[in-house]
Amino acid sequence: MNYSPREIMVLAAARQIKNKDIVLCGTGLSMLAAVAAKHIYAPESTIFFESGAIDSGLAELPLAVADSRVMYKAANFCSLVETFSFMQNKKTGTNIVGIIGAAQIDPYGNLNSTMIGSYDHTKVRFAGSGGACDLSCFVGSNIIFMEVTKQKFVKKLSYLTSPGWIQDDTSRDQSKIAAKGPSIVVTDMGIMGFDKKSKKMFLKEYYPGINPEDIQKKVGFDIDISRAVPLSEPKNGELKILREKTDPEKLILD
Amino acid sequence: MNYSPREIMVLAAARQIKNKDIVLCGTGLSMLAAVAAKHIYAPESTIFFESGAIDSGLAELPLAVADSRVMYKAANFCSLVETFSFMQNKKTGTNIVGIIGAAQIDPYGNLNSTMIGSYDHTKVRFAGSGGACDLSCFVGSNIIFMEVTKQKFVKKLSYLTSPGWIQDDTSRDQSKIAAKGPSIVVTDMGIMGFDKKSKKMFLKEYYPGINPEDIQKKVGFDIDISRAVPLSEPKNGELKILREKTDPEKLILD
Amino acid sequence: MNTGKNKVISLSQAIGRYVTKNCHISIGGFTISRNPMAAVHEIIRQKIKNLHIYAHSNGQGLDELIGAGCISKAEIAYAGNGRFAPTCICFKRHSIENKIMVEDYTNFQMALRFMAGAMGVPFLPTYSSLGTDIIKKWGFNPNLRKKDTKLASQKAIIMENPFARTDPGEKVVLVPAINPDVTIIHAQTADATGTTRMDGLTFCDVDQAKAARHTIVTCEKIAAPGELSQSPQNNQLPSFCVDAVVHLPFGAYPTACYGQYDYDVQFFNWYKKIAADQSKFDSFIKEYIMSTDHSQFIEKACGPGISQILADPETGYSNRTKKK
Amino acid sequence: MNTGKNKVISLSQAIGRYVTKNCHISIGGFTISRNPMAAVHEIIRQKIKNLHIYAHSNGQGLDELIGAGCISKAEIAYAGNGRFAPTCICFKRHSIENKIMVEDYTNFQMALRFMAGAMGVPFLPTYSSLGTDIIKKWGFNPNLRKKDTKLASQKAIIMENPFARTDPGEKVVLVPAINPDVTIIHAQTADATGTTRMDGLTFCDVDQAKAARHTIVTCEKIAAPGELSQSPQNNQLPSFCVDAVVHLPFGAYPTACYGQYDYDVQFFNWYKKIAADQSKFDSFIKEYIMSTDHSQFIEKACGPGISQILADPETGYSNRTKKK
Repeated sequence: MNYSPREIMVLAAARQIKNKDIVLCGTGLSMLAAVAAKHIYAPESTIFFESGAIDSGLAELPLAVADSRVMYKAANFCSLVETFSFMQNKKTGTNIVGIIGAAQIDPYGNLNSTMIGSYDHTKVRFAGSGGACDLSCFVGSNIIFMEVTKQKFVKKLSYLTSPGWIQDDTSRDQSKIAAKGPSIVVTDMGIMGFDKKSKKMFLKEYYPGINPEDIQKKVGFDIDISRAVPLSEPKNGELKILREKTDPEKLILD
Repeated sequence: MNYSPREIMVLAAARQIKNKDIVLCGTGLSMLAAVAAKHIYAPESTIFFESGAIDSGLAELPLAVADSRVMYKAANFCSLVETFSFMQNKKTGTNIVGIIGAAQIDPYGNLNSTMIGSYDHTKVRFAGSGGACDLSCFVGSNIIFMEVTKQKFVKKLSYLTSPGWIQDDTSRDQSKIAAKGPSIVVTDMGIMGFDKKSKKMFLKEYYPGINPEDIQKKVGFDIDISRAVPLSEPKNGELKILREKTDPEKLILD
Repeated sequence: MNTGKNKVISLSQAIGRYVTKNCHISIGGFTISRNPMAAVHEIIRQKIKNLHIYAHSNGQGLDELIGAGCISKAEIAYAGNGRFAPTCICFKRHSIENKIMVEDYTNFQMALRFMAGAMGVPFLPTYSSLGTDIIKKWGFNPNLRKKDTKLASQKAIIMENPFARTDPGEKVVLVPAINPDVTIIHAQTADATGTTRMDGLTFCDVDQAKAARHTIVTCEKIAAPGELSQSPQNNQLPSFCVDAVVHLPFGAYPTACYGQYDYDVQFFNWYKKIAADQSKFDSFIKEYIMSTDHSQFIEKACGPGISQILADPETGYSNRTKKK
Repeated sequence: MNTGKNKVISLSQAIGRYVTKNCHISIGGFTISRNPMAAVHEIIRQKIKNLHIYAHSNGQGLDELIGAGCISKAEIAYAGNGRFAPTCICFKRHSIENKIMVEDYTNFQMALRFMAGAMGVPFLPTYSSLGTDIIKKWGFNPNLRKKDTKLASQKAIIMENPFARTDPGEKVVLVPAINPDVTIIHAQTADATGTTRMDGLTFCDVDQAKAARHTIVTCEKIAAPGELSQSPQNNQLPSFCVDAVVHLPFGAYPTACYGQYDYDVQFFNWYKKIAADQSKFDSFIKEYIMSTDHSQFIEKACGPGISQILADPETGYSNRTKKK
């Protein structure tokens, strides 16, 4: 069975989700990953949209987190304060896993979703933090979800919107951020982890047909590819469920 | 038409309410005053129970602020935080008038509803602040509602639960309390005000048949009765509405 | 946190598992409304002692726990039962006899403290209680607070508003977060996953449940799977906030449960006399609680009177005026 | 504060009375959902300029106000429109061209700032944004903040938790309250007194309305007196929080209004092209907004397409899959 880079990426992220997880996701691919996880790997996981809907019916795919489609047959509606309080509250926060994207990422998993240039002379402007910084501060082991390009994987960010490991293994502690840093970066070519000691990004797994050196070439900083192992192809059953159950209209996968 | 001390007391408090007022009340006599005001003097005033119900239908008299009777046909339900936030918020707080009782009051309108004795050797224990301290801090010109006895009108409180004018005309400012102090004390014998300069309680009006000097005798501190004027009798129409519309079962008036 | 999908267990299991000696607890409801009374009775039955209770205005539940000697410390705003007891009766006696230590706050402050716990922050600010003894007099002295690390390190802190444009700025009072070990609430409906719906006023129950390390929901009715998703706007707690669901019709009796049944006036009038005398109260506990289970208690305390307190479906309470 | 009992006025009266030049405003909704678009269009029509806007994630309303040159400063968390614009298009261009000043916060922080305003406190604490440029980089510099007393005196303040038992204690971030001059929200239902009911998610609308000095509610339907009291638990705003009620069917169009109509995909796809070019955008404003009233705008922008976006009563949106 053939599959697209988007499909293997979505499945790779979905596999990270466990039954006990409360998955905070945006729309687009990150939502597909959360939905696929529920259908394939973690049927008891709970999808929680940043706009405040918990365990939505999702009879149709929403095109924004505030889409009415997240409201239909949800278990609960929360205000924004309530939503983010569930992340900041340690009882519930420890079971939350965020799937977050960004415009740029650096070797320590710090994210920029705000702007490029200097803050008073903006060259490129993005949407802003939204809830990404909140999630990154409150929730340990988020899944970062990005395509690999030289523009996105950069040595230094113009603006640090959401803290990753900041600059070493002690800097989150020094900044008094209680939760742990990100655990994983799921891309269209493979999966990156963070070194236990240095907290630098390294290539953990690469998708079938991908050459680890090609990943290095597309990443704007040195990345350790020596430990990388190949990931097996997605199973037909996984692809079938992904296509038929999570995005039958091909609104996002195409 | 004959009337009881409770009836004239309730009507005297009710007369203080204006159409624009949002009346924060407890149960018992203070609630009767709020309901009477709505029926007689201020039909557009809004009754707001500390337990969170706004503009309740009140088809039957509730016996506690959390009685299900405050929930039937209310316009809104609020959580406790929301309820008190409406008082602390200046936009809504300026239109709120509280009707509060207490176990003790001093010459400056400070209230004790906590205990008598020293705080670690309690001699008499009362229910505690509830929302009285919050109301007294947030809302200017509350109506205090108490029967006159030597035990209740005392020189010095064992415990200052709710700030009145504290000890002079500047002490609320010094304590950085934004709202003004209480405007009036409605009792079963007459109505007390607070002197503009000294902020000490004085007798403003006394009910028909009451001798101002008898009030002085029942108050445990010196109270200026020289400015007191007699209050006219309640009108038959007022009494009729009070009896027939606010407490037809005589649950509280008797 | 229980992340399973079937959380329905028995009352004795729920209390036995989560409420242990020395626990810090909070219970839902307000004066004579929606206190989790069946759970309170089970705590008494299991003789769990030395509890620390956080309450804004829990009337009946607080009073019975105190009377039965389960509580050693209470942080409260108000202990009264409306017309039935201007001050809760056992609370009053045990305070005077120094059998419980009391720390007083205002209603708003207790509500904010639960909200701080729910939000995961160490404190919240308010202007309430400036210039009062609520700030000045501490029930738990600094030494006790130093030794017992489960207590807030300070009762409250006055600080200057750091955003003020004047110098010195206005003052604000910071009140410390509460994160009880266990919160118990009684709701009209919950489903097996823990999704919970309260009808009528919710008081502080939502924040109390979110702030706690463990939450027990007792309920009149267990909803079928998916049923509560028909109107999510009426559900206050998501499944992941709830550890145990206990099916307990009349679980709030003798307090009211809006839409289901009223408070029992006859019981409260009787309780007033019982509670005023510790030996009578002890007999009440022995006879009505220790030797019963929940349904036997209802039968004994209310019996056929239960039909008198059932709620009128239109008003949500038992219509006094219609019954005359 | 309008304490009258009939607050129903026309859109042009409501905007003319409360939204004035240099005002600080906030609007309800989230990205492509329940933005008060008719009110946004009226602000554009009345050429009210130099507005300061506070937003967490207002997509379309924010973008049109910026494109039309009404906004000079924005404090925001997120300016995107989901799949239709990862970054709002006019917002992007005006930021780069320095036509607006932007101050960035997180979604939670903006929500907390509105809540602080609603609660009447000067700040609220959070752990969010420690170690980030959201704390370090200020869009409004200290000098500007000193001069313009309507701005918060500081973007945010890091302080030590004074209740901490360790020394130095953990740090918390204090974010300053927002009290907009005017908040405008669009609801499904309100009554003449101002009691307001939103269906579906409410986002931050409730706190935004409570925090504002004046609140305008535009709504799909005006409820009869007393009608909303049938289910108080579904009403979010009491009458005394609302100054003006404007009856405006399709008042959120082209954004979605849960249970009433969906967002208009065709409009958004078209808008994407229009907004990318300021001269095209200017023509859009001239032709579609300046020379219309609200119902003419709906007719012109959507016409018979309106039947395509009407909500299915069961799901609350326009069922794409059913239409195929």
